[in-house]
Amino acid sequence: MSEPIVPSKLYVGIWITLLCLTVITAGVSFIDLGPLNTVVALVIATFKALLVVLFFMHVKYASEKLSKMVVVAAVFWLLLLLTLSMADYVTRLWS
Amino acid sequence: MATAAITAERENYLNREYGIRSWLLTTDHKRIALLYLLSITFFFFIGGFFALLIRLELLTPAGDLVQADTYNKLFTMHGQVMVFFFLIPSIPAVLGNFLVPLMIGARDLAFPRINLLSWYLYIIAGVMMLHCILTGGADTGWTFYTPFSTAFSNTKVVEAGLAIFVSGFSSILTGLNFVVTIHRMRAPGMTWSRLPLFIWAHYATSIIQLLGTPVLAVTLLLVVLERALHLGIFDPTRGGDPLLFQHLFWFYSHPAVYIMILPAMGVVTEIVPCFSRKRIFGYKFVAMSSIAIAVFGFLVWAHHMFVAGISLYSALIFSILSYLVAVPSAIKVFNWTATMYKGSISFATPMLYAFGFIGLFTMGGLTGLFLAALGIDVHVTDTYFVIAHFHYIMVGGAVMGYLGGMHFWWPKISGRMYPEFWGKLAAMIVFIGFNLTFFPQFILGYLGMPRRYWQYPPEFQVLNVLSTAGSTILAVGYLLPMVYFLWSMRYGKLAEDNPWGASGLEWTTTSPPPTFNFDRTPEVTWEAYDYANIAAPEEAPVEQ
Amino acid sequence: MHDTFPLWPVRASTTAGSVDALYIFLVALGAFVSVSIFVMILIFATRFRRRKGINAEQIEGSTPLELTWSVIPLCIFMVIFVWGAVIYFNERTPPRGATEIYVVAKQWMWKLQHEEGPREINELHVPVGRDVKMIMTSQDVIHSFYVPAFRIKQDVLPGRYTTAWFHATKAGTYHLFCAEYCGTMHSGMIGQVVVMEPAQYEAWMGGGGAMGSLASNGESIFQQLGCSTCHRSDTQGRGPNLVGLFGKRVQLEDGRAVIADENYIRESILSPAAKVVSGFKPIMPVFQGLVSEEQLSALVAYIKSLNQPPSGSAGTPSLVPSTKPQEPKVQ
Amino acid sequence: MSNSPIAVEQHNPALRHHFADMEQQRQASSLGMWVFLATEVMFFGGMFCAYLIYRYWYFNEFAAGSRSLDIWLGTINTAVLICSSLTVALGVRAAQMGKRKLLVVLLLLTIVFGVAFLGIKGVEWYTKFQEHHIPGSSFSADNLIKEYPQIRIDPSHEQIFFSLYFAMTGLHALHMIIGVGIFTFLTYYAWKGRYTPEYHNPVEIGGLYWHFVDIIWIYLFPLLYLIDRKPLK
Repeated sequence: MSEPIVPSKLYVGIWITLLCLTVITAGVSFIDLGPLNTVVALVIATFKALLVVLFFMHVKYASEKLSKMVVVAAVFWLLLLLTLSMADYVTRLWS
Repeated sequence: MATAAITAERENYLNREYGIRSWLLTTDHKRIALLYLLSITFFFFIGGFFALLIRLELLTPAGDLVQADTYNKLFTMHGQVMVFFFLIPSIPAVLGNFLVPLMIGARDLAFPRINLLSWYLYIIAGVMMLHCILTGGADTGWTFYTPFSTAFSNTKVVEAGLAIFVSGFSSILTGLNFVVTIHRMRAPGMTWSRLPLFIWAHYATSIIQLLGTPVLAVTLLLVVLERALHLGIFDPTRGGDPLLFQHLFWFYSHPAVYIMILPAMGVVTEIVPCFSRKRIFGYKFVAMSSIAIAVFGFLVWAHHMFVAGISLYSALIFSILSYLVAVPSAIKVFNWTATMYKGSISFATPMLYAFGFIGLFTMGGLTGLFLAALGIDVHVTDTYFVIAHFHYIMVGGAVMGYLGGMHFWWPKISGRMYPEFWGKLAAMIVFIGFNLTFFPQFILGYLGMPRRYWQYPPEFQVLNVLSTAGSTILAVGYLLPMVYFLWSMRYGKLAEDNPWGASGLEWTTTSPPPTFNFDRTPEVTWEAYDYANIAAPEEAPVEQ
Repeated sequence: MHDTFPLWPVRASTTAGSVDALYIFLVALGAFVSVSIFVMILIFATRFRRRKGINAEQIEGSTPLELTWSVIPLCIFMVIFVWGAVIYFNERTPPRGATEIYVVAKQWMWKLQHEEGPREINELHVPVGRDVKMIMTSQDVIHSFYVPAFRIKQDVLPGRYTTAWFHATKAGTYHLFCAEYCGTMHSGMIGQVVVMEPAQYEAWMGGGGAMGSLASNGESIFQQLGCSTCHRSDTQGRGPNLVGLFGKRVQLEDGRAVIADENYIRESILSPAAKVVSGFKPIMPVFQGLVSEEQLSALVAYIKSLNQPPSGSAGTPSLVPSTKPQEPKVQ
Repeated sequence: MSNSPIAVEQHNPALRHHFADMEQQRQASSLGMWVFLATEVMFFGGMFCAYLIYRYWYFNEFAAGSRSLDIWLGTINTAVLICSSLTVALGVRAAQMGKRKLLVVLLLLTIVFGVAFLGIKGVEWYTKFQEHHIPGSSFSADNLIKEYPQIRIDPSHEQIFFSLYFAMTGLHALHMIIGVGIFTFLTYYAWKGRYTPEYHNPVEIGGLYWHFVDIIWIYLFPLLYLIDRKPLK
């Protein structure tokens, strides 16, 4: 079998990191950082998602690039939907 | 011929088992393709029937054949049935299902049971749609624009929406199966650069099905919820934005046009080299243009909304992006034409359809340039110009491609030849009928006749009469193949394994193929479209 | 009024000419390209038809050729894009000082209101040679204001204003269509635009009997609804002073700044809490559901009339660069 | 890959007829799940798009609505899901190593976490029901208007926030319920000993699905609960 067996210590490490990040993101939201609050929340969420995708979902260990490509494509298409529709909403009031 | 006689006695996917159960519980991609063939043909004729009623109503300027409400339901159901129950599944679910494993040398699709599930979802959706139609139907147009669909229409919007929601999952599962099959199930030696371009086209189509359809599904879900609970998401009186619906809807429904046309392009890309006895001109460019169309197709959706109230700046962005998608389409047309250069061209029915496809698709594509030009679009959008344009793409393009493909692979599917004379005749009738139906609509559109009009000012009548006349010819052209395909199943000449002398693994197995497609997994050592090394059939295989 | 079998629509506005020019160019281009391809296929199909003993010549492809037929079309497309964009830009930029018509669409009727007072249903009278701007909204579903002779079309949305404009060049009677499907009698939602010579137009306008202008109508609604108790023309009011407001940049309480256009005024009446002017409290009652679209039009016209002389228009989709950002003048 | 798959000698009973070998079958099912998850991203994507646009338009109402959600329960639920992801990852590992009992225990734990998540979610929804925050005819934003006088709230815009809140968490919960269903099957077959180091695709792809649902929540949590928690002035 080509799939690697990941040491359980690593899984537990990731798990602890994820829990810590959850507490951090909840805590930071009470501090007034201006518009940065949203940015921080999204950066932490993305970092957490990356940890899950890379380690729990084994994308880091996949022997070929295919699952990486699928992840990238999905994110790319989602951003396409979001940015191109927002392009309309953001510029509607421009004059 | 001796070989033909042997073929007929061999066990194949058709005669291996008999009985209803052997069909309804089959996981054989070829049998599922035939199940799809039957079901989409049924819906094609339902949608066509609505189209004829629409054309008959428009024979006179006054609304005299049917009531206004009935007319509105007719064009709604025509659109919904044709788009979601015929065009989207047509080539992928019938020809794609049948051919993808055969062409790449696999024994089946990667997930045969999911393939069957996909058909059942289609049937469930179809039954829901039929039930919706029989109990009154919806009158929102196939586009479900809010707030009309969510707050004003008092017809069966929820049912129609849910039917399409379910059919979407059928489409997603087909796409999923194709992507995985093409990645994982290729025979040894079948590298990406040796794949038939039909496969590349289906791969691109599947990308759209996978990434576009869920957005439509969730949008329809929101419409249904909004209608039931008055959430306000699309309702301006509650702070919602009806344009958000349009954005989400067209995010799928514009690429959906490429779900319809890309597979047809794939079919034409098989037919043209075969009947020119030549390798396709510019293989890599044709392959990459399919992928480019699938990707760029997602960047252009708001060109349906230039007068809808979107910001001027986003209109500019979507207009310029719309021109990008025209480039790969143009590349394809030029490559097909170039393939014929110095070929050895013969004129069997599939080739006639391919000629028809190239011609009509060229016109459909060029009129797309008109619509992408902002200043022109303002005048012609929501008029018959748009109707003519997309029928040139979807009927002139996708349906021509579908029929061409059906004739080309009919020997492989059924093991019989269709009658060539009738085939040619039908192709001519379809071509003439189509142009007579839809060309006048370009003129009507520029004159300013809006779409979805039950009655219209009298000065538009002459062109409408022409169009209606054409539609009756077109109807004959579509009925003919159904009749002679059925006839040929019993009386047609037995087909050889490779009656056209075509390249492609599907022609190396018997006609019809055995249940597991190949006696032994083929090993591919040659390039695609290896016509230098395949002899043309001695005589035209059907004229005896 | 119409030919029995026209093949080309009447050209009756300044826009029509430029749209037609691009259209003719595209028809010529399209005809040239499709005829070239058809002829090529025809030539290949006859010259290279299958003959005994002659085999096809295998050609792999040609990258230079592929690039040629990608790049040249792309360049042509860019020309079309720019050309179309210029027309569109013009169509969506109403000129300053245009006569304004307030349009309210409903299933299945057009209600049109002139600034001077006259109201019309399914019929719009305008003079030749004047810029006319429509400020449009819908009472129910989406409609679309379409006059083929002018080559203009704009969707009319519930809940906000959209604008369109034209400059008629030729007297006559032209179709006004609803172009966005809007329910049962969508095809019955048609009317006509009557373009008249200026003298006749003045006569028509004068013949309507004594009728208050839209703005004066709006003023009385302004009084009736009690708006004037807070929006006073001095600094003592609990609401902002509206004199000279229209078209100006307004500083909002939350730090944003917006241009006070028709949509801003509309929103501020219907849902005042959405954008509160800096320095004021969100105390204004919500008028959503309390004023009709016609009353709203009148109010908007009235508030705009408080700018003397008119400082030009800055409708939402309009592109007129706002006059340098100015704080609302509070005397 | 074998050239003549009809004559597969060392035939694993779990190998389906149309695959050449177990490796091909495993890779196909795993790719199938990945592709399906890409589809799911776009399925949620439509709602994320609606969310983004209305958050841009009606930030106040979104902020007020977000404040009204229980951040404690939200955080706990996030932690519960992260724990379930750990048990899934360890479960796949147990399957890889052929530890049947461990696998069953971990799958059961996952189900327990999943059900706990749904339970907590249910409590939150019930609170919302009591507060009349369920969109529809009984919707009312009065308590929010009273509670946050500093924030200007338009009730119909507030309803849009809660519509999206329920649509997104509802769709997520539906995925969780499906996930619990899938894991019940997996547990049953794991108990029966069907999964071996050679054949455990179902555990693997079921796990992929579970992790994906977890990731959706990882985004939903800040997007819904943490919009604006800054101290009000």
